[in-house]
Amino acid sequence: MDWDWNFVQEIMPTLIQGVKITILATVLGSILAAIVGLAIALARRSPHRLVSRSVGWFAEFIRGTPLLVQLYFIFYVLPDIGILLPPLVAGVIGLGLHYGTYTAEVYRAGIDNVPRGQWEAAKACNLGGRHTWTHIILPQAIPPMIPALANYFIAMFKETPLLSAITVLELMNQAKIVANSSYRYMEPMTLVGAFFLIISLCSVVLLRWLEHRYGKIER
Amino acid sequence: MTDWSGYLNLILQGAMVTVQLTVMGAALALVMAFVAGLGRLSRFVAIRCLATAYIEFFRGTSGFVQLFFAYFVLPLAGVTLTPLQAGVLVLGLNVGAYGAEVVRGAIRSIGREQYEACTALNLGRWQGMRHVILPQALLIMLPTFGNNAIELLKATSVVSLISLADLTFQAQVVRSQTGSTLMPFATILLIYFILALIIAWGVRTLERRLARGLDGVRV
Amino acid sequence: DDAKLDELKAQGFARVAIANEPPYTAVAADGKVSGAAPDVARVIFQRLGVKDIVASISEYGAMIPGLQAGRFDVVTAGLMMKPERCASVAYSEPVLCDAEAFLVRKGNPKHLMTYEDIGKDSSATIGGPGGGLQAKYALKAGVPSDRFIVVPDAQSGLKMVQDGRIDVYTLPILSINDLVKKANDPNLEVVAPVQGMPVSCDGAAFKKGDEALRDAFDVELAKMKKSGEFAKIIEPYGFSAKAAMSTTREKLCASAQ
Amino acid sequence: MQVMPGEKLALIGPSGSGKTTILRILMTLEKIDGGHIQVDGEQLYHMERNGQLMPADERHLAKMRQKIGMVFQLFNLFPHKCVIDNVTLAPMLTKGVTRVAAEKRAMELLDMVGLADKAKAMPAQLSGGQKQRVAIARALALSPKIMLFDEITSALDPELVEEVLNVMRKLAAETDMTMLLVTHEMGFAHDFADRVLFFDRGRIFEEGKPDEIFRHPKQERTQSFLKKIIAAGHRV
Amino acid sequence: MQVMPGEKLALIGPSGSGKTTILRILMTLEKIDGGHIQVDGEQLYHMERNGQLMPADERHLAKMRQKIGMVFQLFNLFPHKCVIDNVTLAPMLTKGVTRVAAEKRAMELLDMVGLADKAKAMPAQLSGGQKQRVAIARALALSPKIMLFDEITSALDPELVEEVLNVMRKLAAETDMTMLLVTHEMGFAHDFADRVLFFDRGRIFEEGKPDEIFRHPKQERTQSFLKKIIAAGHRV
Ligand SMILES: Nc1ncnc2c1ncn2[C@@H]1O[C@H](COP(=O)(O)OP(=O)(O)OP(=O)(O)O)[C@@H](O)[C@H]1O
Ligand SMILES: Nc1ncnc2c1ncn2[C@@H]1O[C@H](COP(=O)(O)OP(=O)(O)OP(=O)(O)O)[C@@H](O)[C@H]1O
Ligand SMILES: [Mg+2]
Ligand SMILES: [Mg+2]
Repeated sequence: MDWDWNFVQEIMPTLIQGVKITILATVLGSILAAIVGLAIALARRSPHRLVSRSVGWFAEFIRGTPLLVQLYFIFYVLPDIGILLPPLVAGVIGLGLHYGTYTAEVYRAGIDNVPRGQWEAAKACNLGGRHTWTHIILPQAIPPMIPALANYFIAMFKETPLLSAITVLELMNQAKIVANSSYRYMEPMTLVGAFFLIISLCSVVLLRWLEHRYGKIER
Repeated sequence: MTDWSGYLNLILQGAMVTVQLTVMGAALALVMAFVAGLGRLSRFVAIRCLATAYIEFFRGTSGFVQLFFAYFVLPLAGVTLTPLQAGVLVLGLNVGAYGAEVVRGAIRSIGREQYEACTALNLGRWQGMRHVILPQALLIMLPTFGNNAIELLKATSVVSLISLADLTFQAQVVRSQTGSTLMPFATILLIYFILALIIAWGVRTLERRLARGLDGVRV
Repeated sequence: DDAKLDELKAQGFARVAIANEPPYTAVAADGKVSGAAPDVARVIFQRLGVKDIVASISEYGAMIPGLQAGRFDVVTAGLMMKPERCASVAYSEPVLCDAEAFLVRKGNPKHLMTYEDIGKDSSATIGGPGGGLQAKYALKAGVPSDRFIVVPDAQSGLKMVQDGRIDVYTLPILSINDLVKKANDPNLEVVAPVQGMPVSCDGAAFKKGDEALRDAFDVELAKMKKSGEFAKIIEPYGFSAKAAMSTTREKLCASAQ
Repeated sequence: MQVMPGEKLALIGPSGSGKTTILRILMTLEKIDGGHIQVDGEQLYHMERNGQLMPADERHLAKMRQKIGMVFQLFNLFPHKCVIDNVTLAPMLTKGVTRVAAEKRAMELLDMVGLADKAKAMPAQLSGGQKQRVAIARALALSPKIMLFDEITSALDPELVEEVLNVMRKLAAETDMTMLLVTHEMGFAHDFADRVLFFDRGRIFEEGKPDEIFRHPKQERTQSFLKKIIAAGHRV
Repeated sequence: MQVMPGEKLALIGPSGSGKTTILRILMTLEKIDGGHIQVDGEQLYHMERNGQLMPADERHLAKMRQKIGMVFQLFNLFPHKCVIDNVTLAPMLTKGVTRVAAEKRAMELLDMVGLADKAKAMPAQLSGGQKQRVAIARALALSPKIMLFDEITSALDPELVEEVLNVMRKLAAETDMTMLLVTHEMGFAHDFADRVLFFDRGRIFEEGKPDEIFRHPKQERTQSFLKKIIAAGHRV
């Protein structure tokens, strides 16, 4: 089967539609993962053993099982208990939750890297728990972990094709639909691969810049 | 009404396929990790470039897309792989690319003095690598290899989309046979988690065994 | 003189693609392949000297590319004949015939009886297999592609109707009936047959170039149809042998043009 | 042991003798196993409820911490905030002082420690002595009744020690805060303190007026400690 | 500079004067910019081909390295191998000695350094002095003609220095290897060496018999160096 540039031209607009959804899902998923990760990291530090333990196991479980199955679960099983999510929302929640368990580890390391003296100074300044977190610890912990977080966001981007399994019309799904009706796999799949490679390589450049910009904090 | 034991049997068959994929994929990944990881440290520019290209390509594109490519596009170029071969190949090469960076990092973390001791004892480059550097680097690689193996296990679920009868695929079959969505998905999530725990436990045990005698030298 | 058939004989089995969509194709709890289409194919291949069939389950959209890529030797999955498909693969004579049905929620709240109804109601969504007849009909009837949801498998389609994600799920009548029977859900309703849709028939689909094998298959199929053995296999599944025997590949491949 | 309001105390003693520990306990950075501590007439780690003493809750501790400020050996400035923000942060958050009022007070304090011109600098741009003076201003901004200083000069290069000690002298002269100071600078301790406590093995081993302790220590262990210190080049 | 076969040389001199560097060059751990070095009658960094000198290839270097052994300041034992495996590894790999023969020889050497009972211990279980003695045995196992020792006692606790020096004395007495020793132990250098080289700023500044150098140094810089060393408590 030969490569057909006319066909490429014909399907390009459809694939671009898909790219948009892919990027949207990645961005929303990243935001959610950043929040979920922080929540998990904080919960794991909770003085209540029950909270920290159960959140710990929950995160282990999410991290030890495939995202694809989690997506099926969110999309097809949750409606049984009355939670009916549109495909994109279900996909973003799946991505955010799954990668949240990874970013939680990044947060944990970032928080542990804030020197003990900062906690003590905050206490000596009589700051409460909330103020200590929001004004002292997190502003110091987060910038150094931006590169590590960005790493996971690139990884997440590469897993968005899984959302096609729950009918999200992202790049992979668009390509599959094109392939289904034209019986041509070569062009759509190659283009999908190329899109991913290009965007990933660009994001590597971005990552280098982030590392340069936020890599370390001056004390 | 439903024959649960029969369906459970189907799921267990799927688990066998998943385990088979994980083991074979991990074997390939291990080989590739060392080949490419050592390749990146080679004296020869051509080998370094080749290794870098392999690593960047497989880390830069989505595993899911690679799988579809291997399964539907490669045959058009005359390379026909069975679903199992395609799955093992893609998963192995993909995880191997990540492993290569682990191998490289671990080797580079071994101190200069060990290399100098090798030179002083007149060991050749490869002899020193084989008997002195790699055995020490292996211990450093092991925990990350364990995480990579769990990532591999999770990634096997994607092969269900090229109709390889793994755990996730069998869950889909059971689902269409019984009309129940919750049971098959909950069951396989649990199985995946147990498999992940087994891998984590195995790696920890291996690590402890290898670290014996090294106490006090390395953390 | 048929190299492909010799190859299959030597190999001892033929690789068939199925969809796991009863009653067309099914996988039992013990992993055994059944369903009307594979059952017919199994008997014919045995007559041709190929001992068994080995099935792999596939999405509808992936079947023809898979056939072309040499992943299967034949598709026996209720892959309905239509002109474009006839151009891409070599069909046998008709095997299973069926009309289209809609699966909707109880009372059909949006009164969707035809594709045109769906086209007119801008809130209505329809789900169906990817790259199938249904998508083509929907498009022709004015349903924009963003309201035609590609659903990977029948069970997901059923679930999506139950959950209200889509208003209609469409498959051939017998498939829908089987699905509804298993689901045993009083909140579902079937519209069958869908008005304005012709009865369509599937055949075993071979790769272009394997026409000799296809012709050998056709000879055995014709013998079975004549002896009544054909009816004995497919009628328990609910299919009508008469419908398959009253039409031909030539007619079906030409009809829609 | 008891400390009078406005008293200046110097805590000296060998390494590991518990000087840091006692300051950290007063600042509630460390937990205590037993005993009672009263600050400004109130229990520090306990509170009275229905006539009974109970372990204090976080609210009670926060209230008590208002009375106490602490300056650390390693400054512990907030590296992501500029100098003036380091000083204004706590008053604004814990006392609800407006930004304007907090900054006015902060400028007075920075002026006092001689760093008014560094208000907008980041901590990383300051020398150790300057950092420590900012840390002093930051602790003062909360107007505590009691100030704790833990070896505030021992992480500094020798040429920077004096600028910090000068600030301390000024502070001692101008305010009537209670001050507890752990130091190895015996000369400074002598001039600064109303009373000197010599610690050893976790307890107060000898105490008295600076002259008594430094010139005529009664205990042999105190003598030998001072001798060692002098041998190491510290002036007394 | 020239070294006779069997000669024992001590290299002394201030920090940064190039003592380590010259040993590392001999061991081919460092590259040289110019000059020629001959070992045992052969060029070290060059090889003759068609009557011309060319930079040596890896094979030539490997051949030359057979003649030289080195013991490092920080031992550089292989932490993942037990003591005897550390000693047998190189002979088995580079000389094709059988395991049995290599272990027999290794046990002799371990016996010589007084560690026959530690053959199966891991390096992490040994004291610094024991580690250094294993390192000496490991270097000897290849039977080099020249041994290089770079401050082999300076990373050791004072009480462990003597056990290593004893091994060195034995070695000097029992073998006729050429030995180059960098050390700050002047007393030992005096007893051990046939000749002493004083290094300063990358060159040999003075050389002579130990008595000459230690008792009657000619150069002022050598005198002041020795004076400093004595002040720091080293015996001469
Ligand atoms: N009274 C005490 N009760 C319990 N533990 C004590 C006591 N005094 C000292 N310690 C323990 O001794 C250790 C050293 O004490 P600390 O850091 O207070 O010594 P220091 O006098 O500040 O020494 P340095 O001059 O080295 O700073 C601490 O870990 C502390 O827990
Ligand atoms: N002759 C030389 N040519 C070039 N570089 C030299 C020379 N001598 C010394 N150096 C440089 O000086 C630095 C210190 O040298 P070296 O480590 O050999 O000193 P050392 O005498 O071993 O000191 P120490 O007693 O502290 O171990 C090295 O980086 C080396 O490159
Ligand atoms: Mg202290
Ligand atoms: Mg040196």
